[in-house]
Amino acid sequence: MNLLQVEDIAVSFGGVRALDGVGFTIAEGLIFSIIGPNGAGKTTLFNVLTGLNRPSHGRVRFRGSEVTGAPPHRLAAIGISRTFQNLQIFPRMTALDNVRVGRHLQERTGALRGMLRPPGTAAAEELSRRTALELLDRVGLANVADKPAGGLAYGIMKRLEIARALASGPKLLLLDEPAAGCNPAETAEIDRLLLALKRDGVTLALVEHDMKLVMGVSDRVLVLVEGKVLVESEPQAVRLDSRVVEAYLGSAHAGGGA
Amino acid sequence: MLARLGPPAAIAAVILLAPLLFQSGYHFRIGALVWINALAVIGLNVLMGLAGQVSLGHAGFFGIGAYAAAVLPARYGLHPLAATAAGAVLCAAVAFTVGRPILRLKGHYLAVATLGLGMLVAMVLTNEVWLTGGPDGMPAPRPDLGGWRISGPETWYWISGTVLVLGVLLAQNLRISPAGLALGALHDSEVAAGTLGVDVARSKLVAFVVSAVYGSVAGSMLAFLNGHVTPDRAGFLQSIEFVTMAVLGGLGSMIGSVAGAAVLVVIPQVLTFFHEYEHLMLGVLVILIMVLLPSGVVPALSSLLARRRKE
Amino acid sequence: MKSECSGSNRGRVLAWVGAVGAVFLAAQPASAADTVKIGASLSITGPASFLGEPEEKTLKIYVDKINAQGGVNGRKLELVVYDDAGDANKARTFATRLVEEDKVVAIVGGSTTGATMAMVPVAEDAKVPFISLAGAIVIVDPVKKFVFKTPHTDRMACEKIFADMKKRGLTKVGIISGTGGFGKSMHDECVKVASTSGVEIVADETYGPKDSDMTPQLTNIKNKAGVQALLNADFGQGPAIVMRNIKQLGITLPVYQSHGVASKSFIDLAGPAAEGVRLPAAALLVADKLPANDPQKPIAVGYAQTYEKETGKPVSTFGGHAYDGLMMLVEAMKRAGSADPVKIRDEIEKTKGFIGTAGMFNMTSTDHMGLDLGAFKMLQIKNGDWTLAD
Amino acid sequence: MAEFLQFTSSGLTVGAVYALVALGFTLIFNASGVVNFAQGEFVMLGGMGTVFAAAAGVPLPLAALLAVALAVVAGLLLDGLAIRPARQAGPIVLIIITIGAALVIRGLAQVFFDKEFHKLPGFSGDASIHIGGAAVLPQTFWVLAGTLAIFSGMWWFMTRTMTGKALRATAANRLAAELVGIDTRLVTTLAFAVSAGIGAVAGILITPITLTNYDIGTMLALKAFVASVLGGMGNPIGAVVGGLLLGLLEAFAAGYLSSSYKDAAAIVVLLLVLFAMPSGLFGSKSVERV
Repeated sequence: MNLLQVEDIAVSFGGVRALDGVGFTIAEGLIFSIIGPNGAGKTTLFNVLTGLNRPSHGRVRFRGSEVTGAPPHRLAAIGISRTFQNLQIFPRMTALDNVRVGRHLQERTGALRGMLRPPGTAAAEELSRRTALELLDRVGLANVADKPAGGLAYGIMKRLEIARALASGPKLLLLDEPAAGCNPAETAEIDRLLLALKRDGVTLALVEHDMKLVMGVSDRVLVLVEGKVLVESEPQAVRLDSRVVEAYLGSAHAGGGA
Repeated sequence: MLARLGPPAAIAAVILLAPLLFQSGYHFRIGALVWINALAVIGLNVLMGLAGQVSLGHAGFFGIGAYAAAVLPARYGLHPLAATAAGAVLCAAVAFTVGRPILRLKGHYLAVATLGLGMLVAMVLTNEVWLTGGPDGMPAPRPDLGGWRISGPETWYWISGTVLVLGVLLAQNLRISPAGLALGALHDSEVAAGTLGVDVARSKLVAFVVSAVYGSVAGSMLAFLNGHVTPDRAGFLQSIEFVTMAVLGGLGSMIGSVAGAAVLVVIPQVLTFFHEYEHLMLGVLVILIMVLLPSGVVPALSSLLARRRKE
Repeated sequence: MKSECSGSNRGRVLAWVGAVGAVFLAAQPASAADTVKIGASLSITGPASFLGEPEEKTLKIYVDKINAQGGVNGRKLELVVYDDAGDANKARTFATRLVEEDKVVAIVGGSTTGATMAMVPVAEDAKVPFISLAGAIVIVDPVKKFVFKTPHTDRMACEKIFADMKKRGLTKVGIISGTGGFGKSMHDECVKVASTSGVEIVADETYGPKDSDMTPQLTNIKNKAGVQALLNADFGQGPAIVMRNIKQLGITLPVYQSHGVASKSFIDLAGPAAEGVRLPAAALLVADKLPANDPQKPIAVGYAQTYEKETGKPVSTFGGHAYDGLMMLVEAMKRAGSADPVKIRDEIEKTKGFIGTAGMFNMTSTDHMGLDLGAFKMLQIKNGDWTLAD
Repeated sequence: MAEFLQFTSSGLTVGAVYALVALGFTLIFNASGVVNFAQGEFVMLGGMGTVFAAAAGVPLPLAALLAVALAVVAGLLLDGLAIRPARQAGPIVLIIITIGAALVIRGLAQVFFDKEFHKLPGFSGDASIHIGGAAVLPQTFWVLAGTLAIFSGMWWFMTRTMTGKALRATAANRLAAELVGIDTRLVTTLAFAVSAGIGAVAGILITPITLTNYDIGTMLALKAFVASVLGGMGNPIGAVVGGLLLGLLEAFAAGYLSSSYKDAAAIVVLLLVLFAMPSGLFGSKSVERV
């Protein structure tokens, strides 16, 4: 079943066409990667899918229902969550609390209820803490649970953001350059994590520059150049496609083939 | 558990112990003024410290609360305590309706919008003489509870102290609740909070309404303590004093709000020894505290003590 | 038990902050043993500072003078003064401090009506006589047992102004008033008094206390058909700017001001624009021009000379109110022969024929001001100085 | 018609006062991100300093220079003693520091000057000029000319001189500016000094209209802050347009609506503008990079 249908999406910032006629579908349970040179519009596309940018044209359908232009929190409620290219963790909170915010949709978040703490509040809190700790453990960060997130190492913050996004129980998780700035060991760790998530039935969409990672885990790859879809197919086919090499490395190398 | 109940317990302890040092009704009045200001500042702290939304119009709600406590009993025969509740409901309604458009603004623009809101309230209280008695203010009733006439600084010291401890407890509960976590999240990154399912606009509005109710109840108590209300309690100088108290004490720290209120209520009483140099000394003190303890009196001292204990 | 949680940390911090508070409580005002304390909460700074400052200077000068002559009933007076900056809440706190902490036997003076009304409950509860230096009639109407006032009420000023206008055939008046306490109260009283004294208010404009240009409002009044005279009810820098705007707009209507500007600094500020302005005020400002047989002359001249010698600043009626309040209090204390506040209050209420800078005071149990309309003189500004209007 | 012209002239007079003070805000905000609530005190120092120097027998032009120098010294002290030591503090803490500084300057002024109101003679007399039925004080033109001169001077300084560009670079990104060798501390100090000077000049120009007293700074700083936010924080054009607009709003509200709610009308319009344009009329729309 197609989890996400994107039809003819266009976004322009003051005359500049960031995205133009972008269309594709993401099937449930697969890892869908989006690659392309810098400035191709990858992050803008993620912003459209998560409600941060309103498309000037086109439609987005998620599990069959129309969601174009819906605000981020409503998209999160129906199961779309993401991480960010430049980290957006909550630095003043502990790692555990960061993940607990991820559970916002599963918890009773009335302010009055929070202030009056009716019976059962402590139990709910304990459940929330335990679940969050499990998620931290899943990304190997149980040991930093009580440390302020702002003080953690960059690689650890990256994984914390993934754990936090997972906490909202997404059906589709959009990861914006999860391996950026990571050393090979950390990238391998993320590689294992992505495959584990896939096994758990979470559909993933990836924006990534690390070709080794992309070709390794992806079921489908879409190449975005200057806001337009160049090609979308199996990883192997994309790798051999001359247009892709040309787009990345310039025409001089295209003739020689990979 | 202790992190949640620590502040209310600590403040309750000070409220109980301080009177041992008091020698006259004047000291009780100063104590009551500190607790009343602290309650308003705790509300502002929920909005500024927790949710990160600046407000230079907090005294507007303080003024509405004070005048509700004075006008409703006088004109409509409402019991003073019912008038206090009505004032809080009125402030919540005003905050709810005005909050939605205002809270779309950020930083200095939000500051000026809230400043304007506070000044509008002060203007209405000054000009609607038929209702509020005009710039010279009007008397406020002395509430009675089943025959017991509540008046006198000592009585109001204990009442305002009790309400403050309750206010701190509720604020602490909010802070560690899912709703409080959501507020802390949107303070750090509205974008990220949104993608995790937090309705950012609604959460900010909730924080604004909560801060308005705290301001209103504090205003009503001041009206009963003084027996008289004047429009300058809603003016921008009072708003700026609340913000100064919140920042001096330490944004985000409940005990900080109480400490900030204590500094700006007690110190000027001490500075009267300097007569005409009074304002100069207060200004120097504000600068010194902010330069030496930029995170605020309480957070800075806490980390200082914590660091010394580690060595 | 070494606990990492921040709870006990905060407890220790609270104790530290509490200690600072304790230092404040311990530092009591040092005072000589056998002096009689008189308290004052005045607006020495803030928007009403030109009221509070001359009041404070007058009280200090004359308390020292009285002590130099042996004090009252053989005991020296001690003056305890606080600056409430015109803030009603601060005035209320200082009133409580004067009564409960400094244990004063009497209080002289809230400078503004707002501050005074906030102090009234304290004086009434503590049964300490309180002589206010503010203008509004609400201070003594309804009469409060322990509360008196020395300045003329704004109602009397309106009556005096409208009487003078009627005499000159000016019956259609445009009023422009400040939205501060004094301006609004005087405006309301004048509207009430106008209906009974045959004068019609044809225009009613207001401006903010700190505004710097009132030409729009004055233009509206100028264009009002049939307006014959202009009344400006306010104190502070507002009236000076109104006068300059009137000259700027070339308005030639006769202008009346309130007793709120009865000081030389108004003439200096308004400059040539003030020429010909009339306003009701105490005879103090024309002390030297009073006829020799006027009983008020020696008092007014005496105070004017002392004040100007000691401060180097021109005399104002605001300082005069403080002089009247202090002297009436001292006379009452002498008559009471004791420092008991209630006895002093009774004597103040019995004040008869007391000559002050504002006129002759005759207090009664129903009139806690004791001035009649005669105490007001109608003054006119001629070439930069006060003169008695004909 | 004469009425309209009179209201417009009153609006422009008051508006020019707000614009002139708002320009002072803009410079410090641009260089250090600090909203300087002591800006009104620099204006006060300009007016009161000139009055007291003149009273001591110094000829008026020299008295004005002394007053400007006094304000510049105050600006340098504010930067050196308060803003620089609290360098790493957040913007809200810096605002509180400027509020403390305003208290200090006012506290000193009330002791070393006095608490009376004072005036300065109009630079070209106080006789009003009649234009199409509206009577205008000559001083208004001095204030408008002053605003124009300072605005163009600031615009030239910010766009045509290296120091000006260094100032804008410091405002945009302090770290990056330091990396390219800009002495950001010097730039900030310069901004405080120049801003204080502008404030003093404003004080001297407006005193013949608004009179002056030790306490006049507070309300002026407030109205100028509203004006500069209305026009778009940190933008000199915004400060001038915002100031003039606020002045005109107040004058027309006083003239045509009810004068007791003239300030309320100005605030309602301010709120409407901000709701429609969340970063002011000319404010830079900041797009959040995610």
